Amino acid sequence: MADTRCPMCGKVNPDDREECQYCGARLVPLIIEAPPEEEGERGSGGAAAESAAWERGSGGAREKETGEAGFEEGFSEFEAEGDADWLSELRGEENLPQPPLVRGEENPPQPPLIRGEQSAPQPPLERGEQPQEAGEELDWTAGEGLEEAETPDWLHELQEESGGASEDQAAFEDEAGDEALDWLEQMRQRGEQAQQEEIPEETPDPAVPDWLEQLDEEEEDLKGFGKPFRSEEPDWLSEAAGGPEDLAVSQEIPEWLSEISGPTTPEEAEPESVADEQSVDELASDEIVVPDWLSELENPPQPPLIRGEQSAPQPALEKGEENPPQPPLIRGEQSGPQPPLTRGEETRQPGLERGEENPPQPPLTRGEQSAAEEAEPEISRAEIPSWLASMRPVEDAAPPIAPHEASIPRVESAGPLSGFSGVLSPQPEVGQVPKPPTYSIKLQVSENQKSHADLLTEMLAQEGEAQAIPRPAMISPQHILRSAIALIIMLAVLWPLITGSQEAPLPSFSPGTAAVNQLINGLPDQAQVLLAFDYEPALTGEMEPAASAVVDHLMLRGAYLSLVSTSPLGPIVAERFLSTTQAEHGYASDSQYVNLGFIPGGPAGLLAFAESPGRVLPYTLEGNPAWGRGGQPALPPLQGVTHLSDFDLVMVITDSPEAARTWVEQAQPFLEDESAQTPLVMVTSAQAEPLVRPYYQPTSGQVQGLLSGLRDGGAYGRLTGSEGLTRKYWDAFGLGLWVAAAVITVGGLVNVGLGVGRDRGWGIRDRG
Amino acid sequence: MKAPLSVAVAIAIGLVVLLGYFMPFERLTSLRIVLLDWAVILAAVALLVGIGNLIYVHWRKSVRAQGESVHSVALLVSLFLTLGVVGWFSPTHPYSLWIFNNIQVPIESSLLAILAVLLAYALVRLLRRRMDRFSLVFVATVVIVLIGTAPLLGFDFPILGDLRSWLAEIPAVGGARGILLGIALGIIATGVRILIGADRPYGG
Amino acid sequence: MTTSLIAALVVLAFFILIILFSVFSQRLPAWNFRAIPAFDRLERAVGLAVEAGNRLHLSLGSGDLTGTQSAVAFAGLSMLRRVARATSVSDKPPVATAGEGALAILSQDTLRSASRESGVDFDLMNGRLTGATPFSYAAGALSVIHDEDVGANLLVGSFAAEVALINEAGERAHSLTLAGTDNVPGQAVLFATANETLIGEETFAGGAYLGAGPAHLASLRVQDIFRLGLIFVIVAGALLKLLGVL
Amino acid sequence: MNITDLSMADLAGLILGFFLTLLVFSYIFGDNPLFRLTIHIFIGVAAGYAAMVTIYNILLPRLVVPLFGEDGGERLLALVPLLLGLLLFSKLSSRLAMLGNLPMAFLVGAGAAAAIAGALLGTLFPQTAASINLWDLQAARESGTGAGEQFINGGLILFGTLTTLVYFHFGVRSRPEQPDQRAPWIVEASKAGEFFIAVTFGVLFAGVYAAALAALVERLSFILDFIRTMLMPFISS
Repeated sequence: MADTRCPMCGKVNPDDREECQYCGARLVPLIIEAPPEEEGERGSGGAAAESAAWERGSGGAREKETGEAGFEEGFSEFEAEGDADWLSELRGEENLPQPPLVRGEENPPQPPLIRGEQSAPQPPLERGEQPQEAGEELDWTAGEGLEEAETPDWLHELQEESGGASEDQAAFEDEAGDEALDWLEQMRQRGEQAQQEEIPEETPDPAVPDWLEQLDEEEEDLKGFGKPFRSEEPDWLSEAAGGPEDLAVSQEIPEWLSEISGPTTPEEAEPESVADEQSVDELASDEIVVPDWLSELENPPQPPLIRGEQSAPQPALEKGEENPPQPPLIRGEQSGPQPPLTRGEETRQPGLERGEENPPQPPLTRGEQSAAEEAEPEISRAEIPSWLASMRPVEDAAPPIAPHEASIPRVESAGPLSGFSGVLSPQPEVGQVPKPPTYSIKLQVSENQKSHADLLTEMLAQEGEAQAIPRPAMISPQHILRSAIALIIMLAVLWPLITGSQEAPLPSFSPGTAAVNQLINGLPDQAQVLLAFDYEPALTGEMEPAASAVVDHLMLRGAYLSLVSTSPLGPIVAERFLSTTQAEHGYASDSQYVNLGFIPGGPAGLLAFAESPGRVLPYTLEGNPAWGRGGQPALPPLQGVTHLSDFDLVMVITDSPEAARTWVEQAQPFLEDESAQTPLVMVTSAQAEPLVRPYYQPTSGQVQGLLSGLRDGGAYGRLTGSEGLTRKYWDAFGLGLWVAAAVITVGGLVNVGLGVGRDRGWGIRDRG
Repeated sequence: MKAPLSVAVAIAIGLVVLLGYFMPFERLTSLRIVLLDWAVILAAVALLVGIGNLIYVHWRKSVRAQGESVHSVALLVSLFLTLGVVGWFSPTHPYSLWIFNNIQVPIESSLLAILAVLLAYALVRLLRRRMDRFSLVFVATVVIVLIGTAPLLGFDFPILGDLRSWLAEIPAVGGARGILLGIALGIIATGVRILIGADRPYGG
Repeated sequence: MTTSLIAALVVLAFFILIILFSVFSQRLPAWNFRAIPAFDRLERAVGLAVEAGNRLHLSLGSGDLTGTQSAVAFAGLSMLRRVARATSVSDKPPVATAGEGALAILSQDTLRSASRESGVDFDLMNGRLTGATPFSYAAGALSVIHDEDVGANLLVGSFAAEVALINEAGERAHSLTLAGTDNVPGQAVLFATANETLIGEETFAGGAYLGAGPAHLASLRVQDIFRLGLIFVIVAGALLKLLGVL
Repeated sequence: MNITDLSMADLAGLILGFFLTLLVFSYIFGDNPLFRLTIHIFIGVAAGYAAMVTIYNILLPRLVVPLFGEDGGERLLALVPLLLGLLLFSKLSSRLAMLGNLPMAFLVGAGAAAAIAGALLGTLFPQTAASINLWDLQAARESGTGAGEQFINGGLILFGTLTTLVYFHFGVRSRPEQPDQRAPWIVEASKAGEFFIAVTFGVLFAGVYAAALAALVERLSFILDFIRTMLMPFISS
């Protein structure tokens, strides 16, 4: 880094300066190397994985597979004890006050460095990111984490980024190496242990939205993920505002981070727009930024607090590069309280040790001098202890004890050791501890803890209750679009209905229609016809007009009808059909038609019915023995019928290709008899046609006649002169279809126009 | 392996039924028919149990004093009314049919009817959500088939009709067949997994 | 006769191969499978649901358990099992809906054993029959999505057009929808309305892609083998037919 | 249709149907409590009806009648499903649920077998045979379709079927140090397959849409008729 930009006045200073030569603001926060160091740990661990993941992301197809594999074993890992553990730990921790704090402070820095810089121009990116983090959260998804990278534009962004990242990282790890001090060693080890615990803790995003919403234009883009965040974020902020600096921190980080990262990584070409946006942000939150930034300079632990949490390496190392070489030791010392932050529950012991050795440290250099002085008055105000303590409620009392033990060595007054100083006392220390100093941590801590506890309970409570559908949805563009489409289509349908127009010519009959007509004409008088009603009540709108002409024709020919179905409501649909569309025929139940109910058991059931109809459906729907029993003759429609092939015609009226296929496959074989072959004809909904038609192909010939949808219903009506319902609906139907097609075409084109290069939530993807 | 008994039962029944399909022994076939008969009865009972669960769920919702409790109450009332009427008279009795014709059919076909709007809306958004050749071919086909299905008032376009039926009878049949064959393979594999006890959805 | 004989042989081959592949899965050279975007989404959705504390909704359709549609429901159940285990630490267990009695019971059993493994209590409310007919089931699932803070919907089962209602609800509730079905018109509707669609056979691969164990991977391999065999048979047969031999 | 010649029940039915239809349509413009109320009523009615049809259609004839029938053998046979069915009801309680595992296992086993058989005999074989028969030019000639036409169309369908099948192929070549990738021929074929799948979906979707639109037409004309019926007296007077 050649030079440093002043975070106050934004002017550029030579990087060896500690204060801005223009405004005198301190350029070099008294940073403790620990966090970056500890970052370094992760840089070699988690972060490395991440950058690797980015390269994968940019690798297109490649990482898909690797990710696949990673996922495969990852998933099994996930089942393994250890991982189940951390998850349950993660859960367990949520009972303590930490998580909200940890999460909250963690995240603001984390997004900006990846997103604040790149993704500012196009929202898709951060949306893309979120799942990824959630993904990392469960480590079986870690492999797949960055699949998001598929959107091309964000891809090459990432390539740049990961390029920059890796080299920064390298640079940084050297530095980290220099200051490998013994206590750091310990920390490093802990760091390594802590890895697994950290990953889950970093990912939670309650705070993502407050920067996210800055960037986001339309919140509906957030899709499902947006919801939880939006709902959690505000109250987390407000709650956390217990200490005003909490709020400040979480807001001001994105600013100074991007501040520094902007210039410090010149190799990556920053779009102008981004720069502007950032500067705007600055201006916007200036009055916040300045004080916080200062206070951050004044009290050492805070920056670590921020940086300590960062999950990705860049900011840390950019910071690292900025820092003038200062004796790491003292900084390390002061940073003592900091590392626990990232350390989850391990906080305890390290915290204590450091707590003891920390204060007595004699200030060595001017730098720390000032730091020490400033820190004294600072602490009381900036509540560092508060967050520190809130991180580890257990040892609230510890810090007070330690200093007194160290600074006021006891002199033994009696006994053989009289006169000796620094002798361990027989009684518990606690008894002698003088009342803690005025800036009693305890008090603040308990308050802060309380606030966080409340926050947590509130958040948990909130998760319990279902979330209302976001109001904006009511006036969202989608809503308008949907309503517009609805109105257009409905008007198109209503118009012909109102005017009663009958201009549209009914379709001319197709071969299938003609075949059915011939078959019915060829039926003997009082033919016995098996009629299968296999459609949902919903489809009455289509199936009744489609089938009414045919069934009408059958009834005109005086055929006996036996009604069956393979769906539970089929029999009722059948009854309705006869009583509404064919009312004029006034067919009488059991004498002219018999409703045998439905054939349960899917294909197997139908097969059984085909094998022996009387055994499977012995009774009518009303419970009368249909096939005769004990001398009593079978009902007329079924007289002389023992096999399926005894029917003169089998007609299946269905909306489902499944049902149609089942009839063809299971029943059709039983229709062929040495004596004669009973024809099977189908009346299908338009949606089933493509799947049924193959059976009507000359090469198949399993179905002897086929009518599909309103269209063929109309054609048949035209043949038999009973146009009825179809004629009534035909114009509206036709106009509706055309208008719908127009709406789809136009709307689609417009959307493409608007949507080019914009990821609408669920992403552009190529299935190739 | 948990619940060895149920696993054994599942596998045994499955294998017997399967053999009953493929082995030409009269005994096996009739055994298969009996077993499937029982399965059908059990499925019917399961439906009743499921409706018991429906009642339970909505009972709990309705006692919970919340906004949707009203809905759950309405559901329970209509459910018991229907059970009463259809149960007392037969399913095809005019009273039962009145319920069917004036409550169920209107609601159900209206639900299908609003799809005419919602599906058009979905297609309009599809191209923005997923802009790839797959979607383009898809939407193009939809449009062609739609306008090829029916005439626009007075104007009929036979070419469109022919194009539609060509699409429906040639490429669509090819694709559908491929999909169906693939699905068949998937079904067989899934069934086999259950019959070797690898998948045990029955609380095993 | 010959048909049933061939059928028996095919089934036998399926059994043997799947057993072999799942038993010797370790020794066999690793097989990788093509990426299916929907499953990547699903993994993230699961992670996110655990994270954000909203529910996963898995819907099993209204397929008849005694028919062919049972298989796709079974596929859905094995995915439900994986998802339930993955989210067992979440504050909100997944909710499963079905349109068929037996499926509702099976979904309860699956959730029950998943929660037994992770030592959580199972609530009957989490496995529901939302309706006894396809459309009423869809209507019930729709209100589940609207009312229960669902973050992601996984629809694996037998659906027809009615599934569009469920997807519309998911869209309006800003929740992700991943869906697959064995019903081909249903797939067409899903493709247009769901965020991610599993096409045809992909639906049955869910277990394998979610790491439900060697048997699932094995069955994918076997499917691939049989697919190639099928292609060969069709081509050969068609040619023979053309030559008038068959 | 004239309001005067409507029975009270019909009139009530018409009015009910009219309002229920409107309430369902209201969902287009946004989810609302009345719509919810409507679908809950619908769920209740549908469930009630399904339950009753099941009882009348399956349980009575197949379970109850044999149990009280004179045939001893049937009675014995009917006892098994009765027992299993009763066990099934334990699923309604969280504690006793275990008892129900047996009948569920039975159901799953039978279902799996039925699915396998159905897929093999119902789809795999017939569809394969149909694909093979596509080039049955003999039958084509007999049925009047020209052999050439049959050859081309059949070839197209065949091509679509095969490429679609290939599209679903899961395996990918995995070599050390190299990204896994599908074999080139698979990639090419699945591109074609993709096209056929897209067309198939398009046609089917259009079919579904046509069905939905037909329902819309029917509903709207119902509404119109209703309004006309209601207004008729005022118009005539």
